[in-house]
Amino acid sequence: MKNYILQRLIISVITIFVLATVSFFLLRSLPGNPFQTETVLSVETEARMMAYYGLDKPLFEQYLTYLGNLLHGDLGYSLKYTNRTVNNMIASAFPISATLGLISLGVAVPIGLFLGIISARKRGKAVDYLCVFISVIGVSIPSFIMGSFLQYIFAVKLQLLPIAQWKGLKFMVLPTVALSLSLLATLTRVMRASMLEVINQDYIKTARAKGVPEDKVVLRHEIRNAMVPIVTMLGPMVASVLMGTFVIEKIFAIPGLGQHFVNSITGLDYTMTLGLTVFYGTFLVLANFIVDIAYGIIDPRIRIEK
Amino acid sequence: MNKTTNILLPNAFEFIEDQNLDSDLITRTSVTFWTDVWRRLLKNKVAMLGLFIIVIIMILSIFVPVFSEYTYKSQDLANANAAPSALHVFGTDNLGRDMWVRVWVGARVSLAVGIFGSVIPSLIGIVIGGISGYFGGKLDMLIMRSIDVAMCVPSMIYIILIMLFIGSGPVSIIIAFALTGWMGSARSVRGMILQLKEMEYVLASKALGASSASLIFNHLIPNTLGIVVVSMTMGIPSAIFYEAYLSFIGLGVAPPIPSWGQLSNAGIAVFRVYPSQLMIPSVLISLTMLSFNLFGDGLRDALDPKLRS
Amino acid sequence: MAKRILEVKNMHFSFYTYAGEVHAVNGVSFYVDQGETLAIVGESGCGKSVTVQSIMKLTPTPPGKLKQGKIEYMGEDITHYTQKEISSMRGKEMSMIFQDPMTSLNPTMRIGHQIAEGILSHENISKEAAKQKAIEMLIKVGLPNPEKNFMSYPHQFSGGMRQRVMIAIALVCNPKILFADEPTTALDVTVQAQILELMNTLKREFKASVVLITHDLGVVAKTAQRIAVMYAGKIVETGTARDVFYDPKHPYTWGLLDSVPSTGAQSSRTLNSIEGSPPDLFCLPKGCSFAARCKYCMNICREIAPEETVMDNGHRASCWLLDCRAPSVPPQKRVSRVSKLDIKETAHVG
Amino acid sequence: MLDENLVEVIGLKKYFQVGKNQILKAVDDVSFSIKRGETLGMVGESGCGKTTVGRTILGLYNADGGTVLFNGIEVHAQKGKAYKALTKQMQMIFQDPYASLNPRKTVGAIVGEGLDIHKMYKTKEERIEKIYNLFELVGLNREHANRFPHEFSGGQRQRIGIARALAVDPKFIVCDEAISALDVSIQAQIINLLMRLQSEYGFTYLFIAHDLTMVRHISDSTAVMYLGTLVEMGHTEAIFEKPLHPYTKGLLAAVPEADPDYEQSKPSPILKGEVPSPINPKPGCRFFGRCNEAIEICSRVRPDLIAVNEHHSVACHVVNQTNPISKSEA
Amino acid sequence: TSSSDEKPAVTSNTSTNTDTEATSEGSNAAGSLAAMQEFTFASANDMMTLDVSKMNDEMSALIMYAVNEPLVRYYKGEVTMASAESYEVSEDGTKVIFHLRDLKWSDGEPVTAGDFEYAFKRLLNPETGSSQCDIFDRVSGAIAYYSGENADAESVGIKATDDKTLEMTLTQADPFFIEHIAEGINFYPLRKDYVGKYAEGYGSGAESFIGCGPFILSEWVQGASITLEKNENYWDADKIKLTKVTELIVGDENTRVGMYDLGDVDELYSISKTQTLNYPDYGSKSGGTLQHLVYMSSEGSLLSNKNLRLALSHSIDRQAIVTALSAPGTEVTDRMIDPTSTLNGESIAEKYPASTGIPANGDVEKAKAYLNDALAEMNLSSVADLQTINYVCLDSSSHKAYAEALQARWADTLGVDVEINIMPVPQAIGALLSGEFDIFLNGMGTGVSPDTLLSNYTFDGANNYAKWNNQAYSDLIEAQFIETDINKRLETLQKAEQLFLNESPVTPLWLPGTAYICKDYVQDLTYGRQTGSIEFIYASILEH
Ligand SMILES: Nc1ncnc2c1ncn2[C@@H]1O[C@H](COP(=O)(O)OP(=O)(O)OP(=O)(O)O)[C@@H](O)[C@H]1O
Ligand SMILES: Nc1ncnc2c1ncn2[C@@H]1O[C@H](COP(=O)(O)OP(=O)(O)OP(=O)(O)O)[C@@H](O)[C@H]1O
Ligand SMILES: [Mg+2]
Ligand SMILES: [Mg+2]
Repeated sequence: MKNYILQRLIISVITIFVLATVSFFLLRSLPGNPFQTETVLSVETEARMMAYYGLDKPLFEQYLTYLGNLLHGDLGYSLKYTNRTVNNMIASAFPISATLGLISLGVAVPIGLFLGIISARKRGKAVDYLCVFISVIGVSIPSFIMGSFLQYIFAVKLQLLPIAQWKGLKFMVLPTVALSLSLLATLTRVMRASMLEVINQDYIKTARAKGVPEDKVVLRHEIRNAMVPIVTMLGPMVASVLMGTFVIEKIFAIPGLGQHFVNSITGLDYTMTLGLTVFYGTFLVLANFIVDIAYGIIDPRIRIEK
Repeated sequence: MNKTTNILLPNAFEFIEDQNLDSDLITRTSVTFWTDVWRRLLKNKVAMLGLFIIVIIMILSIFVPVFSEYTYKSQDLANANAAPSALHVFGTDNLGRDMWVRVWVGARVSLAVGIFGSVIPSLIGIVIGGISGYFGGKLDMLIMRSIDVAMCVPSMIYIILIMLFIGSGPVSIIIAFALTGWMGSARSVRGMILQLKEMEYVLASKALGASSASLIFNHLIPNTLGIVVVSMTMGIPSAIFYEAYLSFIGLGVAPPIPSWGQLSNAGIAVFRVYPSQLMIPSVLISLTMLSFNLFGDGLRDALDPKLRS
Repeated sequence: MAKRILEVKNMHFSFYTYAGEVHAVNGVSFYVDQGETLAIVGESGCGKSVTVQSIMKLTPTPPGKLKQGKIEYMGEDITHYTQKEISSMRGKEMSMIFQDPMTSLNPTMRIGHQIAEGILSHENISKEAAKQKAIEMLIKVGLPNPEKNFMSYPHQFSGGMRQRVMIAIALVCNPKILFADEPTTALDVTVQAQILELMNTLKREFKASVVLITHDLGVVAKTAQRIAVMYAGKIVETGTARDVFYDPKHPYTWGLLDSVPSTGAQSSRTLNSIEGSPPDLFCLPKGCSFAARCKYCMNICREIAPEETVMDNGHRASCWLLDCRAPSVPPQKRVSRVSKLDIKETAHVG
Repeated sequence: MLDENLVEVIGLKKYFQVGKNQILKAVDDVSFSIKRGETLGMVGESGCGKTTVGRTILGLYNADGGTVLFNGIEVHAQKGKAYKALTKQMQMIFQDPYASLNPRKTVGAIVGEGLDIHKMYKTKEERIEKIYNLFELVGLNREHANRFPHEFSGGQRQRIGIARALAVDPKFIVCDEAISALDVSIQAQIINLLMRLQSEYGFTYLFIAHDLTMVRHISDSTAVMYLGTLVEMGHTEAIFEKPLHPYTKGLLAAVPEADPDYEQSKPSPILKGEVPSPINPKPGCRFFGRCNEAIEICSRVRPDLIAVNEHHSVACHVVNQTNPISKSEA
Repeated sequence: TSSSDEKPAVTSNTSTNTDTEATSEGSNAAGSLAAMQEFTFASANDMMTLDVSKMNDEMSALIMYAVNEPLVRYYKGEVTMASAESYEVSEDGTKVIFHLRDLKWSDGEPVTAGDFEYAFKRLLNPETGSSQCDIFDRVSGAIAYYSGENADAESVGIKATDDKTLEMTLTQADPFFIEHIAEGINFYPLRKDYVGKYAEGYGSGAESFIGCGPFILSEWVQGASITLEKNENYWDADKIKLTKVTELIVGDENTRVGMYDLGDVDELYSISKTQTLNYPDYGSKSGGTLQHLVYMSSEGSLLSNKNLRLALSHSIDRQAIVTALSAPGTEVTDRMIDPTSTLNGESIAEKYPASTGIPANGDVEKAKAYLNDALAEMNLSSVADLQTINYVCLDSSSHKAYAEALQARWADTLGVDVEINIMPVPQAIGALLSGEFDIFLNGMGTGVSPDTLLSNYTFDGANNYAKWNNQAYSDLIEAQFIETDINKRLETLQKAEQLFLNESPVTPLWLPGTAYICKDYVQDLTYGRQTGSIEFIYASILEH
């Protein structure tokens, strides 16, 4: 196990290195440059700016510089947010996104799994259809509509909750609901499907035959065996939710990381994009690593060969 | 001892000499798998309702644009943002185009995009995930790490590159979906395959000389379909909205062709003033999704031999 | 007379599939007294497993449905018990060894925990004590290295080892009645002997009853007091072990007993068997279900299902041959066993 | 000589890695051969590695040592097409009729798979006809072909597994407890079937079973396994009439007879002692812990399989000591 | 039609509200001031930086306007004295001397002319990497310095002759120079010690910034909010009523409007046309930017045919599009200079008229005639043979709506087939710069000098987006640039403009407007000419 973890860590580092490289060259192969904005700069100014940021050097040289900095954990200066380092921006925005993400996951995962379980166990009954309905609403009404709608009802009309901003517990309610609804929807459906695969297995019968109460049958036998698809999903889901959600952050005026993911790439803020990609990549690789380990814990039959 | 025996033939208690040992005569008629699936589906009222709604939507999307007096692009700027009325059943948009026609033209786009946009990446994912999970070892590690990388590289980059090399249009949209959407299903299929490949029936087929491809595609993947189908149906709305995003940055269907995603996007900006412009596409998307899910569930149940009830 | 633990009266159980109704059990009646072993033998697919599973309400409903019949446990009808009520009885009052050890163990749970879980569900003891008990049980069923195996997962075990785990799970709470669905099929005879001994001990110590489903007539002979022979969802013959072995009345029983290879030297290269295959449970023939394969089939057999004929000593069989009007058939008495002296002589192990 | 033996297993080893530094020696240095058209019965403790032997012979598991020759071809050296060609000749009937059938395939498709893989038909009709014939051959109705495995009882499933193996017209079949889930009359049917096929087509079997009477009935020779090793091997009659190894003796004594009077009167001969673990086995005879004839050397040295006479060999120090012929041969 | 009478409010408001007027129409000047002088407003984007040398976005400019004191500032459309108490211009117009008043940084240090000199030279220093260098193009030696030809900062014509006097030397007289400084967003002083202390990180957070304006930046939660507090050290502190100003960064318009409804914010700037329907008392303004269609006119390209360009230009119904789509305040225009720019109080636009001659509703007949001419010149028998025209469009919903409206109009009136290619900003601008388009809707600041836009289109000019090369035009532009007499200069420019409009490499469309809503208890809130500038420094809150 120790060897395996060590080996995986090395592979993870290589993966991130590959990611950084691939992203760097792909990103730089895009037409346009960060200084081509709606307020069009003169051609001379643009050239001067490119030179100032070293973007006129041979690409490979830039790549080496970038890698060198990356090794020191230095993601460089943003090309758009003048004088701000990418490290600094991530450091200030990430905790917010992560908080929102974790709370939403904390809400969505238990509820989603619960609904999925109920739905599978009451297959074809009214409860099942209700769960289907909830999850369909959850996926087919995207968060930008759901968010605005929630705001309109609960903040503007009923005035129960604050409409936006990130200033305390009360402010977290609506964005959490909006975000978790979409997470919950998929979780519910996948859990339902996965549970349906499990509840007819013979070993469930065995558990019942032992006299294990129904709730424990569900808890100890069914859920665990239905977890593989869920865990697979959760890895990337956790990683991406922690990185923030552009739409939710925009609607609820939350200064998270999500906006940067979108804005930096549409604006070709090279350093910011690469920094975020590498940061996200680290999380994702880690999350998938944990998933792979979790597979083995959930289902000992699964062997991840070396 | 038994009354009924009295009414029997006199030779009731004679042995039947040429006893035919074949009991085939008394067995039921055989039903093929697909007839059986179809019968089960037909009995599932909820699934049929779903199918019915999908069919209605498809019919409307085919015929409304053909028989309407407006086209999806004819503008009447003076009559922009009209409320639903007899003249314009769903009202008009900000350029005075008839929403009723646009909604149904949009349905064509969105249904196609939704279905292809979730099916094609899933198929790719299934194949890759299947291979990865089945062969395991180094190949698996390589594929999984590549997926990690592919998941992290911002999809905008692919999209702009596609735009650059292929230009916008349906092919590009499909490629964009394919490039950006396969990783999730690859991962989940791979996860399930890791579990399934330890099954003895896999060994049994191996013993028959089945090739790896046949094992993956005939034995392992069908056993993952329950979940894959669910995530495919769940992928439809995201595909619909992803199309809207793509068209916003230039890769989607070329303006002025509408799509439900684009209509919702436009609708949300004005929903406080013209709620119908948001409600109509949203309700349609939700309704379609609900139908797809109900139908998908029914289909899944009908296909699952264990749930033959 | 011994106390009647379980009585099943005229049980009908069907699976409703889209292809039609599968009449898995068609009017089965039997009883089990305290401390006795009832063996159910019969064609595979004749509904033995469904019968015992539906007693414990373990058959999936839907698609399954108990259409008719009474199940009396200690004189009380448990047909209408809720899942919850039944659940508290399972494992403690009645427990089950499943036929298939490969799929009947939870692949994601440690062996030991699967055993201890049963104890913890019924007895108010600490986890540690439950573990101890589980380990004891593992030793009892003859698994080596119990401490280590406690922490193993099912996939690490061979078929026989898993079967022993299944047995351990079933026996750990000393149930009053044990349904053993082919418990030793996957085991070699020495272990089989151990297990049967274990079941015997349970019977003796706790006055438990056993319903044993098996294909191995040797095992039946060794352990059963009474035997029920099933065919196509019905019990066609039932009686004491001696009656059924030495004086079988039903042609199907004859066929079964005939099929056992003689244990002596390899005499003939072909074994006797019952030709043909059992009827489709979707649409049972209107007469006797065995008629189509019966060597002694009469015209009436094809038309009317035979009623049960009760003979002395509680020996019952359903066959028109027992009707007074039927032509007599030479008695199919099982020839008593050939001498086994040489084996007896060498059997000085243990 | 080589021609006579269809299957030759030489020093076969199969180890499983369980946990760190723990090696489970499921099959440890096993050698035997099966003659063309004959049946080798294999019996032994459950968990002793019978299934593993069978699977390793077919190349379903990689061997950790030793070779398997099929018809002179080294099985484990074959890859791709060559291996596929081998699979048409060697088949297996799986022990577990539940797990070995894909729950999502109709049993018709399961049986037909071999036909498809080896392209054994010209028309669709021919394929269907072949499948139906197979169903009838194993005593199932042709209408069953459209059903799914879970709709069958254990015995019915086992017959499907048999039909699947027979579908490709193999020369050699490993019957891994092929009949244990069946009722006696069908067991008889199947045994008759197997034996008929053997006499008609010259099939060769490795017949793994717990049912000693059936083994005795069907096998030409018999091998007794214990914890990954062969402890006794020889002509079936020799083994059954004159068992030498204490474990074989115990086995034979434990066979229950279909005779209640006899069975319920005879004392149950139960092998005492603990079954040792195949994980990191101790040196010495593997039966040591349970053997009541054991002598000092048994705990230290693992006995070799030594021929007692030309039809019979045994791995037991006690027997070998009392048998000077074998000693001198060794 | 029935629905047209539903929205009279839109049209009336668009025409009545004009720029730089106080919003609170119903506000009674009689109302007394509230105890709490706190003002909150929301905007869509955060500011990018507080480094005055590098700042180039309007959100930063908006805050900088309040937390720092430029030499002169615009207020209510007038140039007012700020840091400078007065200024004088030399006889020949090439020297501008600013006399600073006594003012202090918020920490009490005096502001000196050296702080300005340092700020301006830092901006020009190539080491700084500012994109704003060209604002000093008229200052002697600036171009040579920032482009690296001359590394000597002393050669730049910016000099603090003493603590209170800042002298700037121009290459030639420029009557718009003071306005240029007032409108510019980078003419602020800079504290050398702060820049030294925070180096590269200067201005990236509230703590690393110091100003001398009416307010102090007390908190900047990046991406969320900016809080300002009154600067008691401000030289004109008495006039500042507000004690606290908060800007909330709220990306979504529905949210902003909701916050306004709930009273979370007092003012919303730049709301969409649709949202204004719910707020009949909205205000609007226009100016500062001109949106125009750029036709790719280089030799060999499809639109190098002048008649085709004219056909397209004439067919457009600008008024209908503006009415249907544009934000209130948008005004159609037919020329390239800002109608509001003045010289000595006189409107330049009125004094030097020029026009495309196209009515606001378009002229379809003429368009068709031009099209026929074009087809004849191109040897095409019908319009169907014309290649599809490639319209490159920015990825914003308003640009997309315009594109679709234009596309439909051209198809309906001329039968011309236009394909819209939407692209993200950098790629679209890349296409614009490289000429990979036929039509591009561009919006550019009109600047204070009337030649700002026109001077781009000179022969081989790097920013000649249309790649339209006309020697006569280039000569005219060159001539007006070096002309020292302002009237002659403007006459020459007028000639150039008319030539330009006749040739139509570009079609001027409209000056986009901006709508705003403000609670009526906010008093004296004004809006600058440039988009995005809210002049709240003298605002106050009435009792409410
Ligand atoms: N879930 C189900 N759906 C439909 N039919 C079923 C189902 N389960 C069992 N059956 C059918 O019911 C009949 C009785 O099955 P059961 O498992 O009781 O047989 P059995 O007597 O235990 O056979 P064996 O000895 O082979 O295990 C079989 O014919 C089987 O096909
Ligand atoms: N995949 C595996 N991983 C680890 N150990 C295994 C694996 N397969 C089998 N074993 C172990 O190998 C040994 C031999 O197993 P095998 O299945 O060959 O026994 P068997 O003789 O067929 O027993 P049975 O008669 O019970 O089927 C057992 O101890 C088992 O636990
Ligand atoms: Mg059974
Ligand atoms: Mg085995």
